[in-house]
Amino acid sequence: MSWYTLPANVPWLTLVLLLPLIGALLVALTPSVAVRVIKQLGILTSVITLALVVAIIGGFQQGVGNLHLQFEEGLQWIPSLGISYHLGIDGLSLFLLGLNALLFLIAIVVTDSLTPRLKEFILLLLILEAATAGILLALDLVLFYVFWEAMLVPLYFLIGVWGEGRRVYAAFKFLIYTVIGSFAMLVAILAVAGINFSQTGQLSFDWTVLVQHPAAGVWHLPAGLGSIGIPQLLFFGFALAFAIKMPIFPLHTWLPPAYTASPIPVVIVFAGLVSKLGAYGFLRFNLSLFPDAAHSLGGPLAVLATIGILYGAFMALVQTDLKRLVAYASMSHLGFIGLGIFAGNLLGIEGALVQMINHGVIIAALFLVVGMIERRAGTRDRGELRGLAATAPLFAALFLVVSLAALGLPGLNGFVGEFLIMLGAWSSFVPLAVGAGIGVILAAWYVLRFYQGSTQEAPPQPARFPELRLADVGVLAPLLGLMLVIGISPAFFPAAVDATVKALPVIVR
Amino acid sequence: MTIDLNGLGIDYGAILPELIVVGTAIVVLFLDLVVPPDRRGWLAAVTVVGLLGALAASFPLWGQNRAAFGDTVVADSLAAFFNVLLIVISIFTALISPRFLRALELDFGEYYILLLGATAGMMLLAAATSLMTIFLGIELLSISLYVLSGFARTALRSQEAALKYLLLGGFATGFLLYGMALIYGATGSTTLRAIAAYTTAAAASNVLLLVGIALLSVGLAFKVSAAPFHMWTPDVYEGAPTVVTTFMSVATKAAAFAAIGRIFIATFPSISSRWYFPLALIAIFSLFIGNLVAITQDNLKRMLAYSGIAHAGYILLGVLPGTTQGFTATLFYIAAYAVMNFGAFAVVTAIGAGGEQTAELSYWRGLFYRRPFLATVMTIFMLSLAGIPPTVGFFAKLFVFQALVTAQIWAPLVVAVIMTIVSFYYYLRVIVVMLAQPDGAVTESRVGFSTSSVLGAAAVATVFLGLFPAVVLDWASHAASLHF
Amino acid sequence: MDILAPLVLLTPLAGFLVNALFGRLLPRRVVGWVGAGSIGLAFLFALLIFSQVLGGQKLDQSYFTWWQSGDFNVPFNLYVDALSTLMILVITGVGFLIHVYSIGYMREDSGYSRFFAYMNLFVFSMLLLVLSGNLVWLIIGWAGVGLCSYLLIGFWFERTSAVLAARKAFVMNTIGDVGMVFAAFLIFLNLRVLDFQGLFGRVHQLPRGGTVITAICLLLLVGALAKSAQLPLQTWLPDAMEGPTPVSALIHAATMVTAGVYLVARMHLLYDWAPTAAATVAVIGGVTAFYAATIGTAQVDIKRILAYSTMSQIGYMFLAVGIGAYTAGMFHFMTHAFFKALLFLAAGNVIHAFHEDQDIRHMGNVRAGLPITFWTFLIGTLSISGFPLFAGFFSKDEIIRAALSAAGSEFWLGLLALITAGLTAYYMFRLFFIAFGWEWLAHDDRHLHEALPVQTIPIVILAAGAVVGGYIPVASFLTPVFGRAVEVGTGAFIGLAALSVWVALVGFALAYLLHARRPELAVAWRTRLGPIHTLVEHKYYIDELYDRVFVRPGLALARFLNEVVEPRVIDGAVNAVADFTLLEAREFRLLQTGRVRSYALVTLGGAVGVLLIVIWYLGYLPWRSGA
Amino acid sequence: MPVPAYSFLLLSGVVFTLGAIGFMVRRNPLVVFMCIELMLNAVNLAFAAMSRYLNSLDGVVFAFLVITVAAAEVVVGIAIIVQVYRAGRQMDVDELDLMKD
Amino acid sequence: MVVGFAIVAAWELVTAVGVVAFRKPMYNALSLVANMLGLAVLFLMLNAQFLFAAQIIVYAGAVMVLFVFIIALMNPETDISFRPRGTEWIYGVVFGVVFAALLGGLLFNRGLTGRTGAFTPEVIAAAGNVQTIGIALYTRFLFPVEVTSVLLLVAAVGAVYLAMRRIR
Repeated sequence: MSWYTLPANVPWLTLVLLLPLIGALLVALTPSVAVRVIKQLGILTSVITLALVVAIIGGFQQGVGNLHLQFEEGLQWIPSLGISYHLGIDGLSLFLLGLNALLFLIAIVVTDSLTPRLKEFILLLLILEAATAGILLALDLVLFYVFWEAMLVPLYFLIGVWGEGRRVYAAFKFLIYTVIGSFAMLVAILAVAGINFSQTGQLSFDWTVLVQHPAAGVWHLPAGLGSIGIPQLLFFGFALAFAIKMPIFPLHTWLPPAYTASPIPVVIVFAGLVSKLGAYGFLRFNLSLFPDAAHSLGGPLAVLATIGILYGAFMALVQTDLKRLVAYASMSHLGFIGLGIFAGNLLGIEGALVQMINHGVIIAALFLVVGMIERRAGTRDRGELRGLAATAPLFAALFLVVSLAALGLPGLNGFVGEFLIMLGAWSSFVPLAVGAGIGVILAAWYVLRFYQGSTQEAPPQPARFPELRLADVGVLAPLLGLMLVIGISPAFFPAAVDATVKALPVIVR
Repeated sequence: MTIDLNGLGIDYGAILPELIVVGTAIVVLFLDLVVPPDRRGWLAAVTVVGLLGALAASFPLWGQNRAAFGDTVVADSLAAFFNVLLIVISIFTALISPRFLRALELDFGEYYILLLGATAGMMLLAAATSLMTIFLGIELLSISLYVLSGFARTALRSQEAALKYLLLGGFATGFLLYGMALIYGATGSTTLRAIAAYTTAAAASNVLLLVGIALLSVGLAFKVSAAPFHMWTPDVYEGAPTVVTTFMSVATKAAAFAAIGRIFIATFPSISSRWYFPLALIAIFSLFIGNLVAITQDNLKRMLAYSGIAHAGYILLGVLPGTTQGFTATLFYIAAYAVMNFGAFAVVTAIGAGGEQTAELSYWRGLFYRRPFLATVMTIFMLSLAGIPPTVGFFAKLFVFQALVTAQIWAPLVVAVIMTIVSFYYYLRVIVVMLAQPDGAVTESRVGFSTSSVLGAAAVATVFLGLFPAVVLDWASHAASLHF
Repeated sequence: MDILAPLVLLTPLAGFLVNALFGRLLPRRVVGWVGAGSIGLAFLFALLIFSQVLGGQKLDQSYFTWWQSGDFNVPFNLYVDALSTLMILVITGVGFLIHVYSIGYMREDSGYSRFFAYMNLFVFSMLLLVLSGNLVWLIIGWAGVGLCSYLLIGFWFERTSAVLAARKAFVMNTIGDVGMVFAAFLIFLNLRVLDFQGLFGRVHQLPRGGTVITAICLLLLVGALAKSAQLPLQTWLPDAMEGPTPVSALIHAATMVTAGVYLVARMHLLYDWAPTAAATVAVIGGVTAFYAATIGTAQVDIKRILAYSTMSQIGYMFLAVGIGAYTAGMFHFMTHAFFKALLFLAAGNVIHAFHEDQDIRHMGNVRAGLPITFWTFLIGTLSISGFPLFAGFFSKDEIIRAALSAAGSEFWLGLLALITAGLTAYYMFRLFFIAFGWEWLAHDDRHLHEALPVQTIPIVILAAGAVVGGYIPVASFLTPVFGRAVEVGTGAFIGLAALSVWVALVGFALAYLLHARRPELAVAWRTRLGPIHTLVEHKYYIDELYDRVFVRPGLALARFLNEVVEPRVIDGAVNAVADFTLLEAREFRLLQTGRVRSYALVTLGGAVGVLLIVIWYLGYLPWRSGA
Repeated sequence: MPVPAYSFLLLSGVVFTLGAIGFMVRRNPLVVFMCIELMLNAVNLAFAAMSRYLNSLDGVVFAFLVITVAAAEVVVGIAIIVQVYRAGRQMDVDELDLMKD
Repeated sequence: MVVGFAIVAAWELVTAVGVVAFRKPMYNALSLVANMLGLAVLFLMLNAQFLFAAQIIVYAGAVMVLFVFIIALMNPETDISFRPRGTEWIYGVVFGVVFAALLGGLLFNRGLTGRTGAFTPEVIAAAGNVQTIGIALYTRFLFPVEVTSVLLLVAAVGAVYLAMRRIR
């Protein structure tokens, strides 16, 4: 935004990492009976973090810095292997970082003080925040991987311990899926560094170094089984991890159980943020390190993404559990993001970037709404919910705005991303854009089934669905505000990310 | 006739640490006679002091290359590395022992003597550069461990463990020795230096040598409990007193791998094409069996035993490339494994101060609420064993994998990766169990100061090395540069 | 003017905000007058703009950037010319009257403030639609009006029928939106512009009648069809009558549904450049006009009849813009706004009087009870039926004349339009005679009351418009936009006028005969053309068709995916892997028998294996030579 | 005519294997232990033969060490067996399967 | 020479089979003794008088006596049936045969490829066998021998611990 310049000698990004950890430490030191203190500590920490991140976003300057990276910090970590502690932020990660801070704040705020073992809960949330922030900030592949894996542990516990229903099953399924992907990525990371070493004689895991020399070459399979391009192979390694995390059809079956099992605060960050990290990984690594492979493999992946859009939409159409419904809706939206990324052109990728933020905001809001419904009505079954608007018009109104944003109504944020994504997709592969368009129509269908089915028609007598309290409105307000701002005047977004995206190798090629 | 003692390389400085350890053993032997039975904790103290002395004596060896006693033993960085590692393990063991032994009414002075004996044998094995000394080192540690496994004289399980270990150990020793004999026959000498000098690429078709190496590796694989020579491991680990299991599960492996490094990487590099394949198979077997069967275990000691088998596979992977880089990864992995696995077993020990069934997973339900400290450190160790950052276990795997990638060894790498994924199941299962709601309060004795400090140290090390692995990695790479 | 245009937009928005945020706290009369007043204010601003436009001014002013990256540069800019001026005048003017009417009509309703909030929001979106200077913001307004239509159709959301109707309307409009978005893509990717100025400047870079321009125009047409309820996206409009009557008057008669016409007129340069697309517009318009008229003849719900007549009249407009008679189309749009709003509002009064009963067969004797309503409705009927000197007469005539005077296929469309005119007269007077009939009907015990003045005054004003609206020189006003309309000889003018008058008279006579004079004949005829009648009565079963072809298969597919594909196929594969792993684990576990001897056995086996490898190396095994 | 070296090796190999087989066939721990001794003897034979044919002393010394170590092992081993016998009155290795999967 | 070897070899094999095959532990022990004596003879043939002595004294003397004592001590005539349960033993035999075949096949007709040393029988004879070994033990092999001593110590401690009845 470059409203001002922050002093250069402060390790801002490290602070972003440390603050939640410090908060976690404080929480750990508080006796677990002091519930209010613990929660307030959590809120305080995340508020400070959010403020810091906002300050950083404000101080970010378009198109400045080596590879448009700013606030860079580099320290030797494992010199003998060329592994370093290298942080930096650019257009790809800037706003996601903000989303990160915001969603964690909301998650901690909506955490019920009566949660059993609140202390551990908040503790893990804060650790998770640090890990996700690290994923966004890391510029060293090994460092990135460390955060990527470190993120799993808190999530695993948050689902497996505080979840509901088949929580252990869900947590474990999620874990195994993710781990499969991330180990593929680990091997790919090592191979990338190795190839770079053989090419340049310099062993380094630094993104800024590797991005200079895209891997090349062909791997001849033994016994004359033909040959595979090495970039394609490595691309696949990374893609597997990120595709599972997003998730891209058909690697999504961990998602419904995981989202359904997670408690609301967890699913807010889980669906709102973590899924985006997969998309971010695609942009940061697949499209940057292997531009050629991105061009040759973008098509198939885009097809999968489109299938995901339609598949998720159809699934959402017939779900009765609201959480599951939103889970599939999220999958469908993520299909859009994937489509924009794999379109591999300026507008598609910028659309994907803005849609990441939008999706985070919208899905978080949707899950908040689901949480409110569940807490008030005591059920998540769409069949048992009717006419909530009769007694809670305010709730219905806010819910309506969220739903409209979710179905991509022009004038709200969802439209901005979907418009650019489909425009980008159209210029790369027309049929997929058309498929996405069908997805939009289906979205209108299932979202209205969701919204109308729960809020409208004659309420059960006696209607006793309490109206929102001020706190609930306060939680939803920032999200709704973002929906409107991004929907009406998103110009600030390209102003910040344009330079970075234009410089992406996949675009430069 | 006259005997000239020159050129025999009689150099007691080179084996000073071993000497100190043995000396301590003898001191303890005599103290045991005078110390009143209820003061046997002192023996532990003496042991620790002696070991600390040995530790101090080990540092000077760093960076040297002193072949001593007619090339039967050497004092070099590798030896120093393992001396430090083994002595530390043994100190920790000595520290956590008294409580456990007292709880099981086993606190006899012999325990410390045998412990020191085993330590001496392991240090010797790590420093040995001749088939004889390797054999003797193995026997020294084995015999001590046979007795230690059966140290609970009235517990049938302990006795059974001892007998199984003894019989199978003897069986394996037979193969080991036969292999040594054949190597001797093929090369005409028993010191590794001479063997290495005599072994050229031409030896790749020397039948005696190959068969010898094959049988030798059988014996060594048995000691590191690599599949399919691992069968003794689960039973012995389960039956032996937990504190003994704690010690041998890490120390034995470490020492044996030192020998493996000296033999395969330093002595037979010229015919690496010959031993690569069998070792790769053994590693793959270990990964498969260890990780898969561990899934099905409900007894923590057995589970850790199988996980130990699996880790033997990982460590072995580092040997496969036959390069310094690979062996560096191996050494780092050994250190990491020592820290985290010792920690894991030490927690079992601390819990097990109660009795036998405590190793059953069901007993660990809700441990987080009964004994938060133990549960927390256990969580750290489990995550580290699973290889999740930021713990040392992650970098251990990372370095090994990196060595394989650099050497372009793909098949074992793929197996390792897949099996690692499998391993997540049983490691994290433990944590979930500990987090589960406790059913019925269980009264617990407090963890002693020494135990808790040892556990804390191990946990801190696990995390610290997970954050800053560079230092240890440099040591390892320095120690790993072997050559004759 | 660059201040006025935003003001026109902002006043309804302000009204919306006030009513939405504080409506529940404010007293009702305040709410009502805020709602109506904001529109009135907007109307005044619109008049000012009108005066400036008469002075020959135009506006294309950019206010802020929406998205700027590469050459994809979309500002928020307003575009004011004669066309948009005419639109905002009608929107705000008619809108104001309808708002005033609503103050009375909705006074009983619990959702009073909500209603006015929605209505203001609608007016805002509609103005945004017509004032926007580029496609993106046009689409935003476009979707906005769709949203408000959805909200207002489902205003009484406790009625299931209303909820379903609203959903139907929204989904169908979404289809249209997607079409327009795609059109925008094609425009941008081929011309690299999205604002009207640039677009009109570069259109001619495309090959005339080429695939691209045709595709663009057809995709735009999809949007127009959805919004204006033309074939084949027409089915939502009749259901939309679930909304309150003022809504039907404002949104589903006067303004929103004519947005499609506006779009085609706004894009006339493109359609001129794509004859095929233009012809498609004309054909769809003509056919829809006839189709809807036929259905209108067989309905008994007063609002539905009016809805079909709206559909039919919009068909006229499409026909007009399709054959290039843009002025005629816009002219008819204006007059139609007057008399259709009039008809709906009057109908609203009647419905109120008959306690929300909308069946015309239950009505009667309106003249005694609601004299003003009666006479104004009659005026509206005459006007729509195209009786001489009424507004509808001029505008409709112009369209028919343009069609007939053109050569080729348009001529046949002209004939169709002529017949439709007859049908129009028939069904409107059928409605009139049955509902407003002279003689008492079944239940004579009802005491009908005329509506409040706040309701009747707007109707009277509209009635005036429906009479004199035909004399407004729209054509000359719009000349700067569309250029001169084709002049026709006076002879042809008179002849065609007479012809259409005769047609209208025939329709009137038929209605009089069947429904006023000798109702039994109507029964006889109905039985005679039984199947046709049922077909028409059921709107040609198009709803059922769509249900069978799109809705049910879609849901079936979804269920199939949810119950078979996801659990069995995709997740099944995953679980199979896991199960296999566990199976293997158990099998390996069996090795651990606990017996020393078996352990030794395994160890020995391992040794044997190692020796085998050695032998393999030495090449003693056949399948590998020693290396 | 001297006896070729490999004949000694073959003999030792066969004896070694016999010991191994015995290990897997017998159930009396003492006998099993004897079988181990048999294997060690075979190894000694090999060492001795080699040192003879290679004219080097290492083999002999090694064999000597093996004998010593074996003796030590026997002492410990027998102690353990006795202990097992005391603890469980068990003279059958097949009965020792408290611990298994 | 060859003949002698053949005889002793046969003796070795027979006694080895005896160790494995006799039903009564006592017989097994005795045949092991016999086997060891035969081995001692082989040592003599191999010109290793020192080993001969060690073998007789340590093994046949001490170790086996220990065995016999123990057997006598705690194993009355109640003998465990020779044939083990289950089928492992069959596989055991099979594997053993295969192993022997492999080993034999590999070792058959192979000369020792090792570098030959200086200690030809003549040299040894000149210095006297036992002296030569003794000197070697305390010069070149000093360290292993010392380690052996430690090993014996530890073994003794362990054995004593296990064997003696002691309650704390």
